[in-house]
Amino acid sequence: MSDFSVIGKRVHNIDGTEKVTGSGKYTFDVVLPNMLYGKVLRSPHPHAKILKIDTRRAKRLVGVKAVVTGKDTLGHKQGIWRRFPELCDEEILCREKVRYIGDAVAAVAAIDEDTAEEALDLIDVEYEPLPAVFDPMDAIKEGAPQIHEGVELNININRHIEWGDVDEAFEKCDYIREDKFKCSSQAHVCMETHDAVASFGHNGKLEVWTSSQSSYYIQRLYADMLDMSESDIRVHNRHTGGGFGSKFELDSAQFPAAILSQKLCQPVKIVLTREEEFTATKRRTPMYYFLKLGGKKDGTMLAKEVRVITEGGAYTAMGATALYLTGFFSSFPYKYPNYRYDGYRVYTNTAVTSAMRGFGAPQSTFVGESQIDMMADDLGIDPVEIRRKNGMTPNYEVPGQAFIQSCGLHQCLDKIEEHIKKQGKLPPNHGIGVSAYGFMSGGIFNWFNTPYAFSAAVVRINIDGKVDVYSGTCDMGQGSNTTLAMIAAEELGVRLEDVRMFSGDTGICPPDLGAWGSRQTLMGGNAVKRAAAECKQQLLEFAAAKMGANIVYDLDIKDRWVHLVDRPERGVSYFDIVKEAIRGKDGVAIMGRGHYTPHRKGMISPAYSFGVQAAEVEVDPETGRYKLVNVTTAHESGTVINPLGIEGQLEGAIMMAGGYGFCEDQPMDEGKILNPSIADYKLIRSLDMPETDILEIDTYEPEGPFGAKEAGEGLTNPTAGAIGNAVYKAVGVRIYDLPITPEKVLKALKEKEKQQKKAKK
Amino acid sequence: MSYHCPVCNKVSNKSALDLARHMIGRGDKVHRDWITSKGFKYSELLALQFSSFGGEGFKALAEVLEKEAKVKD
Amino acid sequence: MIKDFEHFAPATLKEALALLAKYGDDCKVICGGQSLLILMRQGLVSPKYMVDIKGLTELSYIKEGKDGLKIGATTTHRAIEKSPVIKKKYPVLAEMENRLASIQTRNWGTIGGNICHGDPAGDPASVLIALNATLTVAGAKGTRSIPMEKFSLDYFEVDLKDGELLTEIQIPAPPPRTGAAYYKFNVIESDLATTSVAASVTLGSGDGVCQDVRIALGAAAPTAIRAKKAEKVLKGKKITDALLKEAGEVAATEAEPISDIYASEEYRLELVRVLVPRMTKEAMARAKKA
Amino acid sequence: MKKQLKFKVNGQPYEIFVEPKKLLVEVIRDLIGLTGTKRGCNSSSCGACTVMLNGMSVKSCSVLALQANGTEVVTVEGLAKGNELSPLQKSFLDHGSFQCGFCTPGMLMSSTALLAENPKPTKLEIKEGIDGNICRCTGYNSIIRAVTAVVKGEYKEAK
Repeated sequence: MSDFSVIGKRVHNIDGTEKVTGSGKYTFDVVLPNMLYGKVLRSPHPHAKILKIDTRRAKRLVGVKAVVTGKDTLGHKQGIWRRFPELCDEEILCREKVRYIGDAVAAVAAIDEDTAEEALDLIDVEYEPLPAVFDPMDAIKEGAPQIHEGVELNININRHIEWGDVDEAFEKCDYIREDKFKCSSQAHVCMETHDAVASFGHNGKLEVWTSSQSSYYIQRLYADMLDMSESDIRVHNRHTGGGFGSKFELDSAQFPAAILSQKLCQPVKIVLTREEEFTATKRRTPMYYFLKLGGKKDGTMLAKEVRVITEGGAYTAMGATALYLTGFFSSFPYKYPNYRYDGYRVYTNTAVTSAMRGFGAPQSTFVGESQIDMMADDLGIDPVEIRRKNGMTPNYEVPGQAFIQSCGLHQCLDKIEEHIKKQGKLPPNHGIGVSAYGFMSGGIFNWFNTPYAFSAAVVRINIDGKVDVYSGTCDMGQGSNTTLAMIAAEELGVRLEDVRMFSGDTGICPPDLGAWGSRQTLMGGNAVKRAAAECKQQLLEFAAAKMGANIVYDLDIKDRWVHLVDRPERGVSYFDIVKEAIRGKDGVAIMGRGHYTPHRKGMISPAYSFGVQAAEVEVDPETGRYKLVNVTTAHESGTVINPLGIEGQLEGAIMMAGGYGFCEDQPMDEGKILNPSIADYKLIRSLDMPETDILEIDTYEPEGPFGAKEAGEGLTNPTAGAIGNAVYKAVGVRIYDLPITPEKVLKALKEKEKQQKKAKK
Repeated sequence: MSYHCPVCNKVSNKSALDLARHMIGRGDKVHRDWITSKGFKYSELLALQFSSFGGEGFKALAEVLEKEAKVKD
Repeated sequence: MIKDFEHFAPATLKEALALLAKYGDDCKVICGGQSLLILMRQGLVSPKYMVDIKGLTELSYIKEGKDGLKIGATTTHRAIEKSPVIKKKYPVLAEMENRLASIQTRNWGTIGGNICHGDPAGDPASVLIALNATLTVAGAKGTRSIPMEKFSLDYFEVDLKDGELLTEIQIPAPPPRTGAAYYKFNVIESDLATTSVAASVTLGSGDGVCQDVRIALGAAAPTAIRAKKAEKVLKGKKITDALLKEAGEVAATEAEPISDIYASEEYRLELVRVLVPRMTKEAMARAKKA
Repeated sequence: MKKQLKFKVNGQPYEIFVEPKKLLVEVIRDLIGLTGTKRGCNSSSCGACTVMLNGMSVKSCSVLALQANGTEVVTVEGLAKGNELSPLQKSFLDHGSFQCGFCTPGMLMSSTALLAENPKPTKLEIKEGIDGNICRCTGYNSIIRAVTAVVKGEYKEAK
């Protein structure tokens, strides 16, 4: 499969010119006639009863058009896990009770933002503060404050995964170690904050422009919350200023905007401030991790037991999925014959934790890869070697869970080994840490309970041969529009500039679950490919008839040339065929439909990508301060459709995952996030960014379009672990809780000194 | 030999320990009540899961189930 | 949300002072506004009147003479960073500015504004203390001058009375064989200091004895402070590593840092212990070359 | 009470009356209608609102609109000459130096200001040049490559 004419080429992002000229419109830029501006009033209490909300003073303020509270809603609760009503627990506009600092209680629509904000101060809310609990370990104690009615011990959901006989296996191990880790939270920090323009017409239909990763989810969740028919709601998604997992649940910009607009039949725009973005949107799930790992002297791993308790925050959100995936990916990317996972997600009175790029796997990879290095160190085995010994291979079945077809883990290990050897002897206080990872290409689970195919697309060929692709996918910056357009062009044998993408608009695009779980290339791509193939088939039927070619020849289209495969010189112009075919079809444009839903592919995902990362750090042993010198990643994601896109995903993931290991954190006091601004929330900037090298490994995934698979999230998994391992290699101290700050490193170094002094005595 | 959950009748062909894991894992009111009725504190059994490995907490419950939930077939 | 205010853009210092005298504590001075506007947006400051001195070109200058360096208060950080004469004769100032926030902030923000903001983590204060700088403050009743080390009073509080305006910063010409160095410790390169140390050392001719030394600590107390006791440890002595280590220990006893989300008190003290010797050593090395 | 603001944006003179509290970014976006300039944090931390003011980069969320009186402002809309993209814009396209694109206008303005001041920056100087701009998508290195390519003269300025 090397003779691609579009796939694998370094093409421009098809939305690129709009983005470099500033002409691309984001929800943030949408202005409609007669539009009002909304602001949201939020709870200052981590846990409190709402006794009374008096909005009269606010309503009297000149310029205020409407003030709404929970009483103006139907009181329905939203949740992504729609199959389980008890897990749909978020009112968004609270009626009786607030459960975290930032929970929404009222919203205002006014002629401008300043007036709306002024009005917030005029809303009088009477709270009865309730005892609150912030740490999951405390929340499961008898007599802890109950955050949701009927959920005793605040256990939101639990997960159990098991295969083999773990207890028996541990008996057989020469080597067993137990470790405890703590994984911190992380904010998505999308550059475009959550925002929405909601517009109810007098016809009772709702039209919404919003920054989102899944227009279909938003449409469906609106329908649930407003008791509306799905098709009366149209969700637009043109450009989205980043998502990273934070933008596929109905949020406190989208819902209040709709409620306000419903009252006024005027468009209402709500843009969350950066502070709201930090305090009142979802975040990465903090986890307490308990690991037991056992193996033979030679490093063969026999059994792993994992216990996780996660800080759920106030609501379920997508956190239930994170709990599931962290449990599954704790076994990655190794062949554990015996494995047991018990995970519990616990409600706390803190900001809701949910999906974030990597979706539970960055946590499991940090702890797992740290522990494997400790085992290797104890047994005197090289880190790469121990991973090679246990690493997954093609066509491996994770017992009862998943079937892995393509897998390039071992090639990645070889490449990284070469890379490390090439570095030779490192200067003092330098260290290189290794971390291996894998990730899924879209989830198989349907907790959302969609009746539709997971992905669907419609392709239309117009009289001029130009191709329109309609896909429910969302391009939040990851470049799915470009990737899908390339797939369509390749399949149809036209050029990329012949294809125009229409995505993320529920009014014209078939439903697609959206951009999460790294599903767009494989699932969205398969749907687009099949739709394009259907169009191609129609063209070829016509061409075959027209060309009267011998039945033994079959036809193909490449670079706008319809020809006999074995005699490429014999052919006709694609454009001519299209013109005539449409005329021949009584003027009906060529249309193709395609869809994809994984079947018989296990419980997790139809395909998995793998990689190995090596991070080099330089530590200042006197201060504990360390620099990220270089991060090199050997990565395989099947056929590379859009090379420029994959480079971007890789390097970008390192900025985000490196931050998770290096500096990003959300310290809290009594449920209050203490650094809700970009000035206080530390992010890797250009001067802090390490050199990044990419070693692309070639694999082919039978399940993916043209052999492609995931390349978006998996890359977020290894870096924190690689940094931790590198710090250990450099100065011999192990940090068990993220982020790995200079202060923690220095503290560990002093502790080590003490121990050594003791040992001497 | 199989074990039936005394509450929801989930069948485990493996062991009483496995069934204990199911009951604690399920953790809803009915299961909790049954566990409490046997003189355990559910939250303590649970807390134990996060402080120790090898199924402590499960084990005690398993012993009870060994008697009460075993079914010959 | 920024509250409404009345805006004045005086063309001269005289006008500015008249406005300040007229509106007293109802008004606030804005120059680059890189810190002030954030406070106003958070509603922490909401003045009725704003005297905007960004346009006071008469206060935007860098003058160098044999008695030393004079910097006008509305001079931007970027101008100082880029000034050839400063790069040549007061390199530590340019280096400090180069690591202050971002280029955009340095382009618009001014040194006067930074000092008057009184942030203990601000970069210029500790360096100016080490360089023994003096400030000139103008008021309705004329001008007064005050050493930098006395200017900061407490967290975000400086020695400016109503109607007063910082107009100039003077830095005495360094005696021969003098070198200065500054280091800001932080996790993100362009971030505010977790803790910073500035040191200036003057060596005796030939003998390498430390004739004079000034050590200043940033983000290690409610204000940038001078570590006088640590200086005593070194002054008049031939500096050894042991002596430097002692100076670090002593400096730590002079610091009174806080614990916050970026670092604990203990860690900041440890940083002082490590950075004071480092920077003094660096300053010495430069003094030798000077 | 509103005051008059006279300045040029992308060469076009404007005379408008604004409330003193209005920030430059608000005037550019809401009054003049140039929405290419973004606003990511409103606390001069993220750089998405970077514009050029008299040739130097500033964060327009931290400049009072009235302080721009009598100045010349250039926004991302002012970079292309007619239908011809600027060298940096072309290079950003070729190097995939953006993903969601929300930080891109600010990144382009910082890079443009950098090259205007220093046509031959070192890699470190390029990193410094964009350090005031946060990009959550790309990890910066592709942006650094794009600027480097322009520095090497791989892209010609439009006539």
